Amino acid sequence: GGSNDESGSGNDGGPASVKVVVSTASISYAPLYIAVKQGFFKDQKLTVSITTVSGGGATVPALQSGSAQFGFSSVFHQLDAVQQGQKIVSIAAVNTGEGLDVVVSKKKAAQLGLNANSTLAQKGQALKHLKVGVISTSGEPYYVLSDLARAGGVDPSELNMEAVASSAAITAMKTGQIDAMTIGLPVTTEAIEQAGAQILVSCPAGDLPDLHEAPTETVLASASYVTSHASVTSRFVKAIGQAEAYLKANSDQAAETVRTGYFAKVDKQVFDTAWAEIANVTPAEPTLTAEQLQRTVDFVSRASGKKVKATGDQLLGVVK
Amino acid sequence: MPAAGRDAARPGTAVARFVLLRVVPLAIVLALWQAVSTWAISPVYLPAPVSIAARVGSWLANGYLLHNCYTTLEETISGFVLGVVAGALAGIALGMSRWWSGLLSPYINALYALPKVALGPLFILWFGIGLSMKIAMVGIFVFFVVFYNTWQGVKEVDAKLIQAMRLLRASRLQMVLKLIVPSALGWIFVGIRVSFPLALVGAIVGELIASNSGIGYVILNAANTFDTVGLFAGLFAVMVIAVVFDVALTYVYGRYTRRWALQIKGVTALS
Amino acid sequence: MPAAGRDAARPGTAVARFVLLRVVPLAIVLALWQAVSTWAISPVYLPAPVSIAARVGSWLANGYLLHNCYTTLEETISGFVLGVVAGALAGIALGMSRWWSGLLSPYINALYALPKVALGPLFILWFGIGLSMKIAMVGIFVFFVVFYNTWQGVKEVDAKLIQAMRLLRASRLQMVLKLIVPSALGWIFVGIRVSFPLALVGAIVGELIASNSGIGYVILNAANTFDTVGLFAGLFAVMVIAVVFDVALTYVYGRYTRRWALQIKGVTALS
Amino acid sequence: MNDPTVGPSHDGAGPSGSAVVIDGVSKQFTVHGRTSQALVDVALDAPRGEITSLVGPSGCGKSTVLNLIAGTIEPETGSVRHNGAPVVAINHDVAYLPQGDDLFPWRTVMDNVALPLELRRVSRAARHRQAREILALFGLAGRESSYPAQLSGGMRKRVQIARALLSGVDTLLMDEPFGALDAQLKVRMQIDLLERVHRQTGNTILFVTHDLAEAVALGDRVVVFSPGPGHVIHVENIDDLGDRSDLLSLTESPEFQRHVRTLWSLVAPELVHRSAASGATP
Amino acid sequence: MNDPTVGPSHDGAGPSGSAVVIDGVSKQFTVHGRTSQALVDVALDAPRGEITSLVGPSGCGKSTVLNLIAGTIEPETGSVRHNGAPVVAINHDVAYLPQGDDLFPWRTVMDNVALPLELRRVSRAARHRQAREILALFGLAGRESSYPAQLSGGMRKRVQIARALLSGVDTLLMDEPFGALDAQLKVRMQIDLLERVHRQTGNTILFVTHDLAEAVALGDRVVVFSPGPGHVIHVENIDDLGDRSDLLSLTESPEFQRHVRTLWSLVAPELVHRSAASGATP
Ligand SMILES: Nc1ncnc2c1ncn2[C@@H]1O[C@H](COP(=O)(O)OP(=O)(O)OP(=O)(O)O)[C@@H](O)[C@H]1O
Ligand SMILES: Nc1ncnc2c1ncn2[C@@H]1O[C@H](COP(=O)(O)OP(=O)(O)OP(=O)(O)O)[C@@H](O)[C@H]1O
Ligand SMILES: [Mg+2]
Ligand SMILES: [Mg+2]
Repeated sequence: GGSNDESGSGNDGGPASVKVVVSTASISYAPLYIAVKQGFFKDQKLTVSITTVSGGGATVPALQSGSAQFGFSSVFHQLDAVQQGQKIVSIAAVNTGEGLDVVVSKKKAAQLGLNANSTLAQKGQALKHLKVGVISTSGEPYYVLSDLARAGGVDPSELNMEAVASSAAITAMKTGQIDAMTIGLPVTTEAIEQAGAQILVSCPAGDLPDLHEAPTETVLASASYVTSHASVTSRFVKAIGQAEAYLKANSDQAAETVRTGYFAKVDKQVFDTAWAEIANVTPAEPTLTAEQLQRTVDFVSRASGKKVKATGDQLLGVVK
Repeated sequence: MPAAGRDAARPGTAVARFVLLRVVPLAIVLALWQAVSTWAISPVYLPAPVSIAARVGSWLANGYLLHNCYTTLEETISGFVLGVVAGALAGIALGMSRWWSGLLSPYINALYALPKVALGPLFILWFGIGLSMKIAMVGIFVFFVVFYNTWQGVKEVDAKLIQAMRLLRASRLQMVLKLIVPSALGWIFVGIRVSFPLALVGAIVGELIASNSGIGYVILNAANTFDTVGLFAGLFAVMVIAVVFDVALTYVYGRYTRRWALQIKGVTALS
Repeated sequence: MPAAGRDAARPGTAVARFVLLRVVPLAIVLALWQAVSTWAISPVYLPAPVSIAARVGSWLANGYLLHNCYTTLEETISGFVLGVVAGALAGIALGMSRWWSGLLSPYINALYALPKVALGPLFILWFGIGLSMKIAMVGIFVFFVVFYNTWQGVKEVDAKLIQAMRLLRASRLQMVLKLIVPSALGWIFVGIRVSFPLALVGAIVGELIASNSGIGYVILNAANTFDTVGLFAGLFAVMVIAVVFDVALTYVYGRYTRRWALQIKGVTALS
Repeated sequence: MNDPTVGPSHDGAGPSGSAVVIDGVSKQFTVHGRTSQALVDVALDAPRGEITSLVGPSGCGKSTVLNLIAGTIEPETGSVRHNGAPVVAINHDVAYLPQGDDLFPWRTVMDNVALPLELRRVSRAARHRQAREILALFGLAGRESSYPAQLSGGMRKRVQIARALLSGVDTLLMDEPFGALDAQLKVRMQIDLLERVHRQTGNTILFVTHDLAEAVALGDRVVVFSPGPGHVIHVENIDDLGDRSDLLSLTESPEFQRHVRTLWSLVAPELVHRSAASGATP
Repeated sequence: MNDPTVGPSHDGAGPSGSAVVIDGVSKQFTVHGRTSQALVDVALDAPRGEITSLVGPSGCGKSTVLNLIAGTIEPETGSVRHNGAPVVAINHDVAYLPQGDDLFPWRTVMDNVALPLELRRVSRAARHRQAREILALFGLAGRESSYPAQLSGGMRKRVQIARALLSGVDTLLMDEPFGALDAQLKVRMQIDLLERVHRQTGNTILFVTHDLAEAVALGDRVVVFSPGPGHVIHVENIDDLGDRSDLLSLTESPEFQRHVRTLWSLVAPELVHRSAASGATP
């Protein structure tokens, strides 16, 4: 594996190069892309290279083995890892509030009598009759769906989920293999555009109150790295903070930067729709607290119906 | 002075052999593994055999494992049979016709090289997300390996025997049934042997594209929640299926060939 | 009445043959494809060859394709060489020793059946996210196929020739170099042939696990941004690499074997 | 297979004339880009219903001639005709017993011998009966279920001969059929060949041998080849031996010994002085 | 390989005694679970530096005896000793020319013949010189770069013999070495075997033949096998022929013809009346 000392030189505030892994190429990670494109990392004398890995399952070992120093992934993954005894910490908030949408095919929605005025309970009840495409039938999408199901008085064990690869989800919906999906942005947006879907529940819009102010996507690092490379870590977080501030201040410009730099092939309209949602859940500054993280933990224990053996404290990495 | 009989079939010898060759090494491997996962590698990445065994036990008890194995086996076996038959037929056909093989071989090669994982959407479009999609995926994984092995096997058929058959006015079908298949059997055998584990992989890839049960589904779910023990329990199930099949296949093939090749082989084997 | 010479090497014939066998069928395939993607299947799933060609052209022009091909090729070739050498050596070793093969074969089979896609986290842990991880992935994909083919090839070495070598007091090394390798070459060849496309797939799977360049990265990115044309342009690059390699390999192997087997083969080939 | 535009009548030899006519045939092989001439301007005539022996030193092209008749190779120049039609592809109308081993290793002796019948879809019972009969005749009774690898060299050759004899065609090409057999068996099988295959069925037989006495004893004519490159130097007509059925006394007749002596003088001039004293092990 | 606890002195035959001693050997083969007896209670003695011919009907176990001496198979009972030591595994101290084809198809004629030298790490130049010399002697000059598939049957056999002769060991086992050769070549090679291999080097040779005259002409003793199951019925000592170097006049001597007649009477009693008149094609 790699070595933690690759960037050791930067610990005195000098230049350092860091590897960053993202668990998927998602608009959720806009602050990272902005920080690169706007030179915020360069300002901090950091050279950043980005590697896409396959999901949160690959992010943790990449950090653990020292192959990468920082990872953009979901708190839900971190929570799973920490419960398994991994010393992985969140050092910056990237999304606060859930970034997932649940979309449903218009045809099915009409059949079930769902419309813009339907209540959360009605929507939750509808899940009983929907085959929902998810990346995985456990973890984050499951939490969201089961939270929604509970709101509708449906037992989560009655959920009818189908695990589909994100690249295959649109096709699956188009061909009627699934009725609904909850997959990261901009896939759901694309589904609305292409596969005749409509929003059932938009977490970014705050439809699931439980997740309000709960961090969902964060910057992860191994606990040991954070302590041994405090300077690099704090400069990295600072750059992310600048990016988030920039995003809040100049949303349109930021959108254009991210789109042309990283999502050029995505339909502009789709991108813009997704962007609006992401902008909603991107915090103005990256600071995290144990209480915030505890909210996520509480949400998970509620949604999964299981006692979570970790606390917000354990998830938090203290950046000086 | 009679030379000592090689491998005399005394009772007891077989048991001793089994213990020596199977039980002891397995015990050593498991002990080493247990040690490594206890002291060297975090169990998050390589869980101890004891915990995997416990998980397998509990999953067997609650039916979770068998249920999902059944799904995967159904996909695997259907696709495997399809792929083997199609691959062997195509291999024979192309092996027998230089014209067709000249024409088709680059296309077949190109299709073979396509990373199937990347074709998820097309597969769903054509085969849906259900059983048939996984069968197609398995079939494609199997087809090419069996095809290439069979093709080469046909090319290696002894020219003298081809000549004998042709002089005897063998029809094309007779040629295939009475010469090519028996002669290329070693090649087809390896094609089958190599492709069965690929068939399992194919089923799992299919399940990663879309599924709500199966070993791939089990593995995916476990991987997504950092449940490494569960992941390895799923992998263990795959391994068991593969090894059981391999042992059975090798046994059957060995019995068949031993009938006509035993004496000369036994005499001059390399070991 | 002299019988017509088969395949006379007149000038012009070769060109006509090439046009007939390669250009015409390719044109037909492309035309059909264009028609299908224009009228039958939405280009979102199966983009037209014209648009793929345009994309390949622009990506070639801006260096994007070559850059990423280079990455993938580097991973593929390193891992491939490693896997072929290791697989052939292991196949020879196990083929020559009934004891070792009896001992190890179930473990090898079990390892082979592991779905490597599911082992991403372990691979990252052991090999990082860089080049060595992909090389390992490629090597493992290649190893098993070459191994099983070589193993069987060793088993099929003519017993009469083994006997001749042993009587001549051949050392084990001489046995390998002068009998087993040349005799099992057809098997090793198929192992190599079947495993090169798998090597590419392995590199791409490795890149799907973690990457910032390579064809797998191109494909992943395209898939993530719903850029089907880009996806197919990436797949096209994979195909081209595979076909070029296959043609070269088949040519070289054919030339080698033709030296000693031509006459009898030409005489009695099936076609 | 047969060229329909060329009927047997164009052959120059009537139906009771020549079964095989080879004319002006040259054959070369290319080895490493260098061509070597195997046959040059070979002419040969095998009358229907007769036995033609081919003799000549090793490498002079005897097997090549049989291959040409069987259609497994093609000449560069000249024509090869069988039953009036040019041979342009595999010749299904001959039974060919090649010099080397061509048994099917995965088939039992029975299934090897019965193969020609099996391919003609003769019923299992009938083909097994025929095969069993011929195997018994060849001293292989009781070995029906052995595989070729379990037989001795001479046994394998006998199985091969038995298979050729069940081909059901009227022309037999045999390349050193009895070379691997012991003296006793050889005589038995020679007699059998003459009786069963030749006299009873009127088959045309071309056979290669390096045993000059055998060539005379069995042949109606002996074609002598010379190497470098292979060509025919002499055709010895054997028409003065009378009844051949007693092969053993045949060899003692002065005509027989004269023929053998002639052949010896052609193939091995330096050894000819002793050909009178021995030379015959039919 | 050789049992170190059993020196040559325990053998009962001195160094100039027997090279090969077979005693009380039985061998059976299992075919489909049924065992068939190939040899029963065979005893045989091949004196050092002499030629022992083995004759007998096809399937009587001649090749099996050679295989036992070469150590490629093992007897059920009895002992096989070579140079004083029991043969318990592959016997590296014999050169074995098996009945069938065992050339390496991917090696040229040159590389096939030079293989024994190559394995002993003789320099390329030296081994090519030796191989070239023996190939020329066998009439294969100019065919060094051919592959086996490009040779005639007799040529392949000659290559095989040439390879065996370069083995560099003192005991040769030859299974019907000259069976596939024409009369002229056969005599030349027989003379060569006697001269170069036997008389000059003092090698021990065991060779199988179905040509009784050849057995007498070349052998110092002829061991006659009978089938069902294979056993030795007679050993004919050939010690009254005087100088063998003129093989041709040898066959005319009355002693020679008497020996041949004796053998004929043993292997083919019903054919014996003619063995005096012919029977010799050395
Ligand atoms: N396939 C081939 N490729 C190259 N040369 C060949 C081939 N077949 C035969 N020859 C050559 O043609 C010549 C004649 O060979 P052929 O087998 O006809 O001889 P033959 O008379 O049958 O000899 P023998 O008595 O030894 O069997 C030889 O020089 C041989 O090397
Ligand atoms: N590997 C084997 N498996 C079974 N039976 C065998 C095997 N090898 C030889 N035999 C049997 O042993 C007997 C003797 O065979 P062997 O080859 O020694 O005969 P031979 O005297 O050399 O005959 P030939 O003159 O025909 O070569 C035969 O009945 C044969 O079928
Ligand atoms: Mg020949
Ligand atoms: Mg024999």
